Amino acid sequence: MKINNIQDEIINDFSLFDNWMDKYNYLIELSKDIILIPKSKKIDENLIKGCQSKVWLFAEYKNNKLYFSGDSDAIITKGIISLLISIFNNQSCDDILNSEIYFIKKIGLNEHLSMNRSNGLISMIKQIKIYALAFKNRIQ
Amino acid sequence: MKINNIQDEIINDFSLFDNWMDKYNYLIELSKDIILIPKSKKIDENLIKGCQSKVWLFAEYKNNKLYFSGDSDAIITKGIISLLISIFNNQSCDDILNSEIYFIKKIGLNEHLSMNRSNGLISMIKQIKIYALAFKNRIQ
Amino acid sequence: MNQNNIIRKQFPIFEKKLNNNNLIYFDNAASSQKPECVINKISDYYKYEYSNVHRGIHSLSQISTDKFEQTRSAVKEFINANSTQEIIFTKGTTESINLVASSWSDIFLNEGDEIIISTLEHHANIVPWQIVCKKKKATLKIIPIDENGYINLQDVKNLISKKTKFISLIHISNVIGIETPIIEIIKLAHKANAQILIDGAQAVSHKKIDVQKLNCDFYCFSAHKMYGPTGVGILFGKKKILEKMSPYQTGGEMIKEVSFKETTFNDLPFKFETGTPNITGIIALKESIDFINSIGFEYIQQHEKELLEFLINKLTKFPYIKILGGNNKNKNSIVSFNMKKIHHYDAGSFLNNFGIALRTGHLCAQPLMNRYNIPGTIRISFAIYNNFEEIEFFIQSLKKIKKLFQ
Amino acid sequence: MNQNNIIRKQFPIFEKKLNNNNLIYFDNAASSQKPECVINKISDYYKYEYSNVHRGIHSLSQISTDKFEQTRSAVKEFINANSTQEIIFTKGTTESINLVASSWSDIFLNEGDEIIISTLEHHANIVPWQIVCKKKKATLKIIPIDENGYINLQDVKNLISKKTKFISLIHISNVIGIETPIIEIIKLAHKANAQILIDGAQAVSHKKIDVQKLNCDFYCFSAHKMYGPTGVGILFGKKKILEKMSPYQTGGEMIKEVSFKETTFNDLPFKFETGTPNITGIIALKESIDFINSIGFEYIQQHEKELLEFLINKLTKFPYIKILGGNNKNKNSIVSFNMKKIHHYDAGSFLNNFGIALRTGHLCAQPLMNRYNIPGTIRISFAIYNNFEEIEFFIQSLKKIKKLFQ
Ligand SMILES: Cc1ncc(COP(=O)(O)O)c(C=O)c1O
Ligand SMILES: Cc1ncc(COP(=O)(O)O)c(C=O)c1O
Repeated sequence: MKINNIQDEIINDFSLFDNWMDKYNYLIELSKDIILIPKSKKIDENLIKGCQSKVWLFAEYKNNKLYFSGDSDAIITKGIISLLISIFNNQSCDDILNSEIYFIKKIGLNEHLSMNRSNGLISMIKQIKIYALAFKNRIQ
Repeated sequence: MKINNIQDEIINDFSLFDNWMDKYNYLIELSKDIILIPKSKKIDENLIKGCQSKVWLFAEYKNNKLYFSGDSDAIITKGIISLLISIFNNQSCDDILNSEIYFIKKIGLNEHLSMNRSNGLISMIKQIKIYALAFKNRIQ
Repeated sequence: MNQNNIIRKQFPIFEKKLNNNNLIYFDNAASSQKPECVINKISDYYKYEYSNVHRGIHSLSQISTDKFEQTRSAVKEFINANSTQEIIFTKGTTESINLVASSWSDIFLNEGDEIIISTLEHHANIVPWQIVCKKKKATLKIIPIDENGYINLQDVKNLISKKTKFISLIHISNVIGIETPIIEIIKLAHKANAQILIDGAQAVSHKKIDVQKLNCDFYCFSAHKMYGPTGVGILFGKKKILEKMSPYQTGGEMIKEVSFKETTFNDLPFKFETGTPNITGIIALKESIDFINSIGFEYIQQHEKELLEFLINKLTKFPYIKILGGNNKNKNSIVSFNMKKIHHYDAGSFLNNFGIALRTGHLCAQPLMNRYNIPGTIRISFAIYNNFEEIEFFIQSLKKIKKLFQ
Repeated sequence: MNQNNIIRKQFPIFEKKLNNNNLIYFDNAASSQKPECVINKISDYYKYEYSNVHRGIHSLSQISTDKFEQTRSAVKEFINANSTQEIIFTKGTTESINLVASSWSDIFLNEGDEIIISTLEHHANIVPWQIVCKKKKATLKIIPIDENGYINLQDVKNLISKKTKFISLIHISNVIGIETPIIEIIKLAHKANAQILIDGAQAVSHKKIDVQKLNCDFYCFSAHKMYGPTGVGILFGKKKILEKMSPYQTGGEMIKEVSFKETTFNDLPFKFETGTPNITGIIALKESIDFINSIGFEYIQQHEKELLEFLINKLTKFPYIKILGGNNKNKNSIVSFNMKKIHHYDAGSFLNNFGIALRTGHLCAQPLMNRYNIPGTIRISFAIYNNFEEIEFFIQSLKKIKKLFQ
């Protein structure tokens, strides 16, 4: 599925809840579905800087696509990185590099989630794009 | 005459004018009555720092009294230093050191005269007291 | 209306809702809210009196200069300094410490010398000293703390040597709220011929400071943490030390005379103040000092102590809550804690949704986090407008969060 | 109502009388007055949204952080920088220059190197370079000017050598209002592999600045001179140079990680911003940029040029008046002059009593005063709210003063 289709689907899912508490509960549920980073990869090298919580993110390149896995010590952050992984998994480097993430604003959580450096959402997306760029350069 | 008597006299003189223009004119008149610093003393050593205009001030000690003379390149400043000299001339070191200058506020010019460092009124009074202190220490 | 309500009414922000709840502001150690009198002072000054200071001969400039210097006198009175020449305006505590680290060390610090700080310090009182020690090949030594956050004076004595030239010490911890034994350590410093700076950022709006009684060489704090404007800090320094120190930033105002051959510097306090200052902020600071004085430290201390005891009594009932520095009540308007199995970030995010604004994370004190072996914490910090109902609501919210995460 | 009146109405200060006259504010080069929108922004922010920035997870802190960073974007657009990472908030032009003098020199300046400034500089762009040259045993060289204040490019070429590492140059003189040939000198600097800072304190509210087109390495200015709040300055620097420079002040926010063993620093722009910033000032700065943009530089330049020509035409009619830098009209909203046999202080004092606020003295440019062999001068500096009637009244007042002193 295309990146924007997945985002739209997420937006749709969240639209079923009309208060933040239910949305948060759903986010906590989603955190359990995360494609979990292998234990051997849960190392400082794969840690994203600039988050209040720890976020590990790992990427592999197979058949011209990128595959992500991750984890976090905070549940909300884990829910977010889980969503991001579901969006970017199995996508090409170019699609990732050209993508724009709009679902956070649309699901109505951005007033509740700190979009600044304390939750590191920006750092997470940046790191995903850095992976995409790195693999792209490697194959060229 | 005592310092405060002279100040009171000055306040009285100025009270005859009811607008600032006349007061300024009177100040300009007073600048002409200044006890002028001898040419040989009009040197950098006797210059008061911290004034927009140049102010020279010189003091001599005779018969237990201090005698001042001065000059300035700006006429208003010259009027002020002339007034200060008329107040502090022929006074004892102790009287000078214990004095408080209130006439400036009372003659209603302090809204018009910049009391801050640009006209150096504070520096002038400070310098006069430094002279008094120096001579006092010398004779002790 | 009780006194607390009367005070609270002076802060317009409490008319506001946060995420559909009444705003509960427990982030006062980061920055306090502003009373109407301070805000009005700022607008009135900009509207009807504004001008640059010091160099002007016109009346607007004279009025501004007078008001500007009146704040200096008010600060002098507030902390009982000896002279207005000892009050330097900076942009914040951080700049005050940087100024001393740079201008004091330039003259007084030599290779092989030692500087002492404590494990409790805020980054602002760590990094400048690390930098200056590296530059001058001096050594930075760290006073340890026990599990409750206390400093053992024997440890300080053991650290002090002939090489000790400076001690820089937090007054009240911005994480665990405890007061360090500054009176004793100031004496120890002076006995060793060392000089001492006290970082009073978390103290000055909570208790009366008397720098002459304390006899510290430097004391710093920020206006924005004492109901005042942003962008204003204060450095108190003893005159005879400030006089010997190198200038810090240079330019207009701090000079006596400039020529391409030689430049001479102005007298204190202007020697350390260059460029157009934060005029409006500094003028408004007087208003916040007057505000604090009008309430009085007696009431402030009493009220904040009651809030703290109420909170600690509640928190200690939860087996899944661990208060940093222990359950004792020797905390000054600041309590940090962690919840078992709930990340501080998760807790903070939920609390925000309940309308409760507080701080989570390392609180700019990573070495202290390392000491306690935690990545971060949840901090509640009080000011005079906080009340018991807010604490009650907060406790109820904590319970809800605990349930959610089960 | 004409455009000028519409603009003027937005400045509450003109409702005020100065010494029983309508206030005529000709001291804009020292600091400009503030429009209502800027003042209201400040009170509204303090009243209903205030919080510390960056480190908070609660919504108030998020809103503040968003607004704070929106100003950074607005500044980036305003001077057409390449990235918001190139916009550093300081407390004023003076601090911006001090930051570069310290952090650039720490890495790039070596013994025997040369730095070039001009005779036109403000003390803020002289003293920091004197200090740093002394410390690093480098040499400070001075570009001369002719009687009209012009820089001859040949003089600059003659001064530049292989040893030249840095040029720091005023954009528009705060004394005689002329613009220096920055475009050409920036090119000369780069040809010599030197870097160049432009002090734009007197330029940025009067003409459109495009730092990418100019291609300067640094550009600095102050908010308070552009209808904005006090205590806020801007430093633009090219990213790849800023990245190499040493940190300046250190503490919270500018760090990545702190331990007693080692501290690592944050990315740009935060590497150069430590401590709680002047949050409210910075948020309000966006309002003043919006205000300037809403008027547009086309109108601003046209109006200020008309005022200047009107004034110069009047002044040149008086035989006893000498305009600094000559009677030509290449002046940007600033004119300084002296009256024969009337001291600038006397003239300024009388003008103040007529309700005219302007500046007299050395204007923080003593070396320039020395160049012209005068102790001081009388400066008129315009902003967009000034008008022709004010100039007319000023000219009448000058005539009265002349009479008085006869
Ligand atoms: C050309 C120039 N540079 C620097 C400055 C210093 O600016 P600030 O006082 O805002 O730091 C000024 C203002 O006085 C100026 O006119
Ligand atoms: C103990 C302590 N020191 C220093 C600071 C830094 O103060 P500012 O950010 O106002 O410079 C703070 C505030 O965060 C603090 O709590």
